[in-house]
Amino acid sequence: MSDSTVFHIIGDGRDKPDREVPRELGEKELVELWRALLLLRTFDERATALQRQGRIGTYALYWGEEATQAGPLLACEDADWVFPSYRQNAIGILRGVPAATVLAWWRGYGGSYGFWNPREHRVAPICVPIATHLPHAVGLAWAARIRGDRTASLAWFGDGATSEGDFHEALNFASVLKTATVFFCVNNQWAISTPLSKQTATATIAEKATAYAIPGVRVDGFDPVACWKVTRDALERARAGEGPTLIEAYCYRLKAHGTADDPSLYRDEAEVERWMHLEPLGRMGAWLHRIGVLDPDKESVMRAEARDAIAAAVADMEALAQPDREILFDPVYASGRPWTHEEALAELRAVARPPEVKPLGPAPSSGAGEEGKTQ
Amino acid sequence: MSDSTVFHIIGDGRDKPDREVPRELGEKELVELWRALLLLRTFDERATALQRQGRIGTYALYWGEEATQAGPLLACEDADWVFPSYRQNAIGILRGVPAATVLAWWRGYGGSYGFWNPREHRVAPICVPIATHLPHAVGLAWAARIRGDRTASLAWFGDGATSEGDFHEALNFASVLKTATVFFCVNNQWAISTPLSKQTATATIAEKATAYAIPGVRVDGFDPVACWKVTRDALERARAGEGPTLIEAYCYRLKAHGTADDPSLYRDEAEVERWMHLEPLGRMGAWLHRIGVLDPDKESVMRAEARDAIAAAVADMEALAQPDREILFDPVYASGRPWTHEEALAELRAVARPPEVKPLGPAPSSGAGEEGKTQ
Amino acid sequence: MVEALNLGLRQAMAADERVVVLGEDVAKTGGVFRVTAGLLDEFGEARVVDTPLAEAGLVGSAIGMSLYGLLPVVEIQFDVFVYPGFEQIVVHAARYAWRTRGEVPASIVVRIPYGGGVRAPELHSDSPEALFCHVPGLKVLCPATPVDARDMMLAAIAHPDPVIFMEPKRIYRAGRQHVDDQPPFDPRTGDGEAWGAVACARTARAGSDLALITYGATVPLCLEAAERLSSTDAVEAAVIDLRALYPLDVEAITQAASSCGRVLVVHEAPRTAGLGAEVSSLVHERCMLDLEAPVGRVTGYDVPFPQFINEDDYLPSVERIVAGARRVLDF
Amino acid sequence: MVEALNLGLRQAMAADERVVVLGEDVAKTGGVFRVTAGLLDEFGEARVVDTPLAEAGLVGSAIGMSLYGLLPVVEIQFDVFVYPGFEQIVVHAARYAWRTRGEVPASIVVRIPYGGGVRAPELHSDSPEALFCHVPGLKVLCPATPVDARDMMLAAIAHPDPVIFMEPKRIYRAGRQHVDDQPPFDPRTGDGEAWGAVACARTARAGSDLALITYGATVPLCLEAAERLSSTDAVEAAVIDLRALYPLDVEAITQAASSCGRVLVVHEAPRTAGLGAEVSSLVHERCMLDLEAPVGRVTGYDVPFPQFINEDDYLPSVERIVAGARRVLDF
Ligand SMILES: Cc1ncc(C[n+]2csc(CCOP(=O)(O)OP(=O)(O)O)c2C)c(N)n1
Ligand SMILES: Cc1ncc(C[n+]2csc(CCOP(=O)(O)OP(=O)(O)O)c2C)c(N)n1
Ligand SMILES: [Mg+2]
Ligand SMILES: [Mg+2]
Repeated sequence: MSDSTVFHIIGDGRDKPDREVPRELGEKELVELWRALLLLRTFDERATALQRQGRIGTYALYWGEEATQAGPLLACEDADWVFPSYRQNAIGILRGVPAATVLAWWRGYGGSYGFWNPREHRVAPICVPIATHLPHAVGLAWAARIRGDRTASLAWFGDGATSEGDFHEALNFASVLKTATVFFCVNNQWAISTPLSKQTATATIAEKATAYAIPGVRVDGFDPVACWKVTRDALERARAGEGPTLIEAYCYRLKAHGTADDPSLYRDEAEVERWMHLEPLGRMGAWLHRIGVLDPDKESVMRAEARDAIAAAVADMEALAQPDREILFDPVYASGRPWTHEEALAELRAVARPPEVKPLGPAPSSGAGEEGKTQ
Repeated sequence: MSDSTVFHIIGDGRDKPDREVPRELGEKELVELWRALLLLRTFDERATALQRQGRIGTYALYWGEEATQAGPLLACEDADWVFPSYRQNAIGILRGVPAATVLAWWRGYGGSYGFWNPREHRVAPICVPIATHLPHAVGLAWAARIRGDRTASLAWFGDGATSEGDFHEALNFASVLKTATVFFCVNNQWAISTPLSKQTATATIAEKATAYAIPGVRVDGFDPVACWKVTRDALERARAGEGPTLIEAYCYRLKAHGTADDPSLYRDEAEVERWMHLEPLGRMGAWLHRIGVLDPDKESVMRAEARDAIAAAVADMEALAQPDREILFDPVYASGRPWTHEEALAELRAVARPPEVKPLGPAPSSGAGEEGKTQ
Repeated sequence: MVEALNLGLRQAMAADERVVVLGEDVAKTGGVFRVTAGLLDEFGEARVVDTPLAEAGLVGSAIGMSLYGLLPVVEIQFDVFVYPGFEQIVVHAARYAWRTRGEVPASIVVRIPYGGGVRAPELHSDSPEALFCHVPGLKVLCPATPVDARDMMLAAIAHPDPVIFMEPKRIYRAGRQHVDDQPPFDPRTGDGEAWGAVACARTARAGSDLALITYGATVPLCLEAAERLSSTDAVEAAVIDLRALYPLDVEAITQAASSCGRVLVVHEAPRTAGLGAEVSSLVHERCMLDLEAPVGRVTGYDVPFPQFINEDDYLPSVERIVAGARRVLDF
Repeated sequence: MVEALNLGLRQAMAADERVVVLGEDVAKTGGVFRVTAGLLDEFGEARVVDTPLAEAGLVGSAIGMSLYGLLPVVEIQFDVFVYPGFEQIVVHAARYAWRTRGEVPASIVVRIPYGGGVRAPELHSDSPEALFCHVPGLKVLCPATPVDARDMMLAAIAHPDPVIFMEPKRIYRAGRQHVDDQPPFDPRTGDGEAWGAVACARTARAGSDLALITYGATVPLCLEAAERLSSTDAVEAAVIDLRALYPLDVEAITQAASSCGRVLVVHEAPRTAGLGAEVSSLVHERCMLDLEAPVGRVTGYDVPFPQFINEDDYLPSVERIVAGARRVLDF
C-alpha cells in the first residue's frame, strides 16, 4: 500500500510519517479543507441513505474519495473550471451549487431542478459517459488562452477512463496545444468489477503521461493536503504556459461502485479493510488534532454545521414537486421550441398525466430494478 | 536526420556505417527483399502515372516508404495477418493478391474486381479511416491465441494515426491481453499538411509505448533490412507470449500525400531533398552491390521482371469492363439479398444505365476535381 | 427475459466453441443486468472476458476475432455507451462482407440493453435502433418476449451477418414465460432456418379494425391498449411485434395494414426519422388505397431522454397509444 | 459554392472575434477542399488551427470552447470521418443546452462535406444527415446554392444551438452564382432573423402538378428532371429545396404537397429510415386527402456507398427522378 513514488503529506500512522505542511496552507485554509471534506462526506452518507429509503434513485457513492475532490477543488482559483464525472457528482456544492440541486439530479429531476448554469459556478454538468468530458476541459482552457485569460481547467476521471479513446485524444490535444489543463485521475483501482490489472498493463496511471511528454504525478488519494498541493503545483505550471499535467491520485474504492452494485461478487472485502484506515476524513481529522488545528469542540460544531446544511438540502429536495411534464421541452434548444415540440406538446396535453413517479426502484411495468444501473 | 536511437543496418553512405547483416538473412533472402521493394516501387510509379493519365482515380503514393512495407511483410510468417492502411495499399501483391486487383480498387472497382478474400492472403482490406483497423489486428491475434495458434498480426499506420482514440484503445487492449500484435507506425513526419510537431508533443512515437508497458522500438524507415529485423524480433517476442510491440519507422514523406495533394502549399521542398538520398530502393541496391549480392545484370533482369509483372497487371486492369450495375447489391450481406435489395433492383433495372464512368477526375455534374481527396 | 437471453447464450456457447462473450463487467459479475451470469464459470475466462473500458476497442476487437473465425458476442453496457463504438459498427462491421466479396462478413452480435422506464440515471435510456437501421450492412433484431429473446439470441449468433441485438431493458424482468431447454434448432447449423423463424414479424394479437405496429418494450403496452380499445371502444386492434427492425417484414406490415385499413406505429425513440417514419412510408406506398386514415405515430418526442422523474411523461403510455389509436380511428 | 462558404466564414470571423475555425489541415492548406483557404493569413493561427488527427478530440474541444464563449466552426474532412466524433455530437453537443437549463448551449458548427459523385476513393462519400436529424438537440442545414451557402454559414455561426452543416461536395464547384460582398445581416446579432431567412424551404422551381422535395446535391438534378418532365410529359413540377433538414419546414412541405397532390422525395442517402421516410410520413399524416398518389421516394439504395466506377448506378440520376416522378404521376 505504501509506495515511495506516491506523494503524501499527512502521515498514515504507520509507515508514512507526517510531512511538512505547504506554506500556502495556514490554519484557516486547513480548516476550510477539512470543512469541505466533511460537507462532501455528509452529503454522500446522506445520499446513500436516501437511496436506501427510496427517496432518490441509484446513487454513485464516493465515500473515501473526498480528498481527491476537495483537495483539487480548493487548489483551483475561483475562475478555473472543473469537469466532474458522476463520481464527483457533489463537487458543485463547494462552488455554490445548491446541494439540493445535486440531490434532485439523483432523484431524477432535470431542468432547473437538477441542472445548473455551468458559467455561474465554473462547474460543468456531471458527466456520465466515461472520459467524454476530457476534451471539453481541454477546449475550455484552450479558449481561455485564445482570449488571453489565465483561466485553467481541471477534469476528474477514473482509472477505467484511461482506457477510452477520449482520454488519449484529450491528453494529446492538451499537450500539443499546451492548454492549461489538469487531468486528475482518481485511481481507485476498480472500474465497477474490473480491477486495474485488467484495465492497463502499466503499474501506474501516471506513467501514461510519457506518451504526451507531460508530467505525470502520483499522489496519495486519501491525503487531502497532498492532493491540494500537487494540483496547485500543476495549475501554476499550467498558468505559466507550460501545459497540462496528469495527476494520479492513488487510492482504493472503499465502497460499492454504486448503490446498484454488489462488490462481494467480485472482490474480497478483506482487501478493503486493509485500506480503510486511510479514509481521508478520519485521517485528516486526527492529523489536525495532532498539529493542534482542530479540537473536539470545534470539530463537533463543524460536524453539526455540515449535518444541518445537508439536512436543509434534503428538505429542499423533498419539497420539490414533480416537475411539470412540459419540462420535457424546456429547453432543448436555446433558440426556442421548433414546431416539432409544439406538436408534441399538443399530443402530450391531450392525455391525462401518468401517476407521479416515485424515485424508488423500478417502474411498474419494469423489473429491471436497482441492479443494472451504473452511472 | 541521423539519430543514435534509430536502429539501422544499411549504411547511408554518410554518418551511418554499414552494420552486420542478421544471420537469418542469406543472399537469397536479401535478394527476395530487394525484389519486393522493386515490385512495390514499380507498382507505385506506374499507379502514379496511371492517375496522371486519368486511368485510375486519386491515388495515395508511397514512393520512398517501400522499406517500411516489404521489410515487415517478409518478416512475417505466411500465416500471420497484416492490416494495411491506404498507404500500404499494394502490400497484398507480396501475398498473392493480384496487382490488377489493387489497381482496380484505385480505379473505382469493388466486388471481386477491387477486393479480395482476406482469409486467402491473410491481408485485411485496405483501411481508409485512420487507425480504425488497429483494433481488428488486436482481435485477430487475440482469437488466434484463444484457438491455440501461433498466428500473429501486424498493422501499419502513420504518425497522424497515433492521435486517434482507436490507436490508444487498440494498444491498450493488446497490452492488457498480451496479444501477438506488432504495431508498425510509419512516421513519415507528415499527416497531409500537418507536421509531426502539431500531431504530438513527444519527440518520438516509440516512447508512447510506455503508456502500455510494451517495448517501443525506433528503426530507420528507409532501411529495409533494419525494418525486417526489428519486426522479426517483435514477432518472436509476440509468439513467445510476451505481448505486442510498437515499432516506429522513422522516415520522411518524400512525395505528396496523394495525387490530389500539393505539398508546396505547406512545406519546403528543400527539406525533402535532404532526405532523398536515403530512398530505400537505391540505398539497398547500392548496398547489395557493395556486399556483392547484386550485380548490374542481375539487377536489370530483376527490374525487367518487375516492370513486366506490373505492365501485365495494368493490362489486366484495363481489360476490366465496368462492373455490371447490379454489383451494388452483391454482396452486402453474406446471407443473401433482403427484400429491400430486390425492390431496389427493380427500380434500377427500370431505367437505362447512365453513361460509363471514366476514372479520370470529376463527374460531369461535379466540379470537385482532384483536390479534396485524401484516402 | 434476462434468463432467456442467458439461456440462449449458454446454449450457443455449449454448441459452438467459436462463440465468445466480451464486454465491460460481463465475466466476473455476469454483467450489470446479469445477462451473462454464470458463463465465466461454465466456459472459462478465455471465452468470457472482462475487457478494458473502451467501446471502439471492444467492437473493433470483435470484428478482428470474427475475421479469424470466432463468433463474438459483445455487450454494450447501456445504449448511450454504444456511441464511442459507433464508427466500428457502421463503417467496419456493416461493410466487411461488402469489402471482402461477401466472403468474410463481420459475424458479430452487438447486444445493446436499450430504452427507458427503469428509473435509470441520466444518459442510460436511449433508443438508438433507427440509427442502425439506416446503415446498410447491419441486421437489427429486437425481442419482446422471453421465448423470442432466447431464440433470437441463438439465431443472431448463428447468422453470418453482423446483428445489432436490441434488448428492451424495461421488460428484462417482465412477462415471465416458459422457455424450454431444447434449442429450437442446432445452433451450429441453424442459420437460415433459425433466422427465418425469428427475423419476421409476429402477430401478438389478432384484430381487424386497427393494426398497432411496434417492437420491444412497447409491445406489452400495445397489447394492453388493444384490450382497452376492445372493452371501451369495441375496436379489435391487431398488435404486430416487428421483431426484425432491419430488414423490416414488409409483407406482414402491408398485410396487416391492408386488412385493417388503419395503422398506428408505436416506438420509444424520438419521432423524426425514426422507424415509425419508415413503417408509415412503407404502408402508404403500398397500401394507400386500402387505408381509411393516414398511418399514425405514437413515439418518444424529439427531445433528449428526460431525467427519470419525468420519463413516464416522455414514454409512450397505454393512454397515449389509445389516444393515438382513436385519432386514427376517428379520421 | 466553395468560394461562398469561404466568404461566409471570412465575414463571420471579421465581424466576431469569438469565431474560430478548427480542423485537420484547415489552416496551412485551407482544407482539402479549400473552403478555409486564406483564413489563416487573415485571422492568424490562434483562430485558425490545424489540429491533431482525432475527431472526438476535435468536436469535444470545440464544445469546451463554446462553454467558454467562443463560437467554433469545426471541419470534418469527409463525411465518413465524422463517425469517430459521433459520440461528442449526439451525446454532448446535442444535450448541452438541455443539461444547463438552456443557458449554455454548445454553440458550435460542424461542417461536413458529404455525399458522392466526385469519383472519390472508398469511404469518402457517405450521406449521414438522417442520423443527425434523428438526434434531438441538433439543427441540420444543407445549402444547394452559393448564395445559400454563404448566408447559411453566417446564420449557422450566429445561431446559439449546435448546427450540423452538410456541404454537398458534388456541387462544391457547380452552379456559379454571384454572392454580393455585403453580409445580408449583422453576423453578430443576426441570429433569429438570419436563421429564419435560411432555415426554411425554398421553392427552387414553381409547379402545380408534382412536388419534387429534395436538398443539397440532388436539387440541380431535380431541376433538370423538372425541365425534362415539362418538355416531354407536359408536367410542371415544383422543386422544393428543403435547406433545413432539422427542423423540417413542415408548412412549405405540406403546402406544396396539398397544392400539387403528388410528391416525390429525392435524396442520396440510403432509403430505410432516411429523411425521405420522414417527409413522406409528414405529408401523408397531414395531406392524405389532398393526395392523388402515395408519396414516392427516389433515394440511394440500402447498400454501402459503392466504389466510384459504379457510383452513378447508385446515385439518384435525372433518369431515376423522372422515372420516379412518372410512377407517382401514373398512380
Ligand atoms: C462510455 C461509457 N461506457 C461504459 C459506461 C458504464 N460505466 C459506468 S462507470 C464505469 C466504470 C468506470 O470506472 P472508473 O473510470 O475507474 O471510474 P470509477 O467508477 O472507479 O470512479 C462503467 C464501465 C459509461 N458510463 N460510459
Ligand atoms: C478518421 C479519419 N479522419 C480523417 C481522415 C482523412 N485523412 C486521410 S490521410 C490523413 C493523414 C494521415 O496521416 P498519417 O497517419 O501520418 O499517415 P500518412 O498519410 O502519413 O501515411 C487524413 C487526415 C481519414 N482518412 N480518417
Ligand atoms: Mg476506478
Ligand atoms: Mg504520416
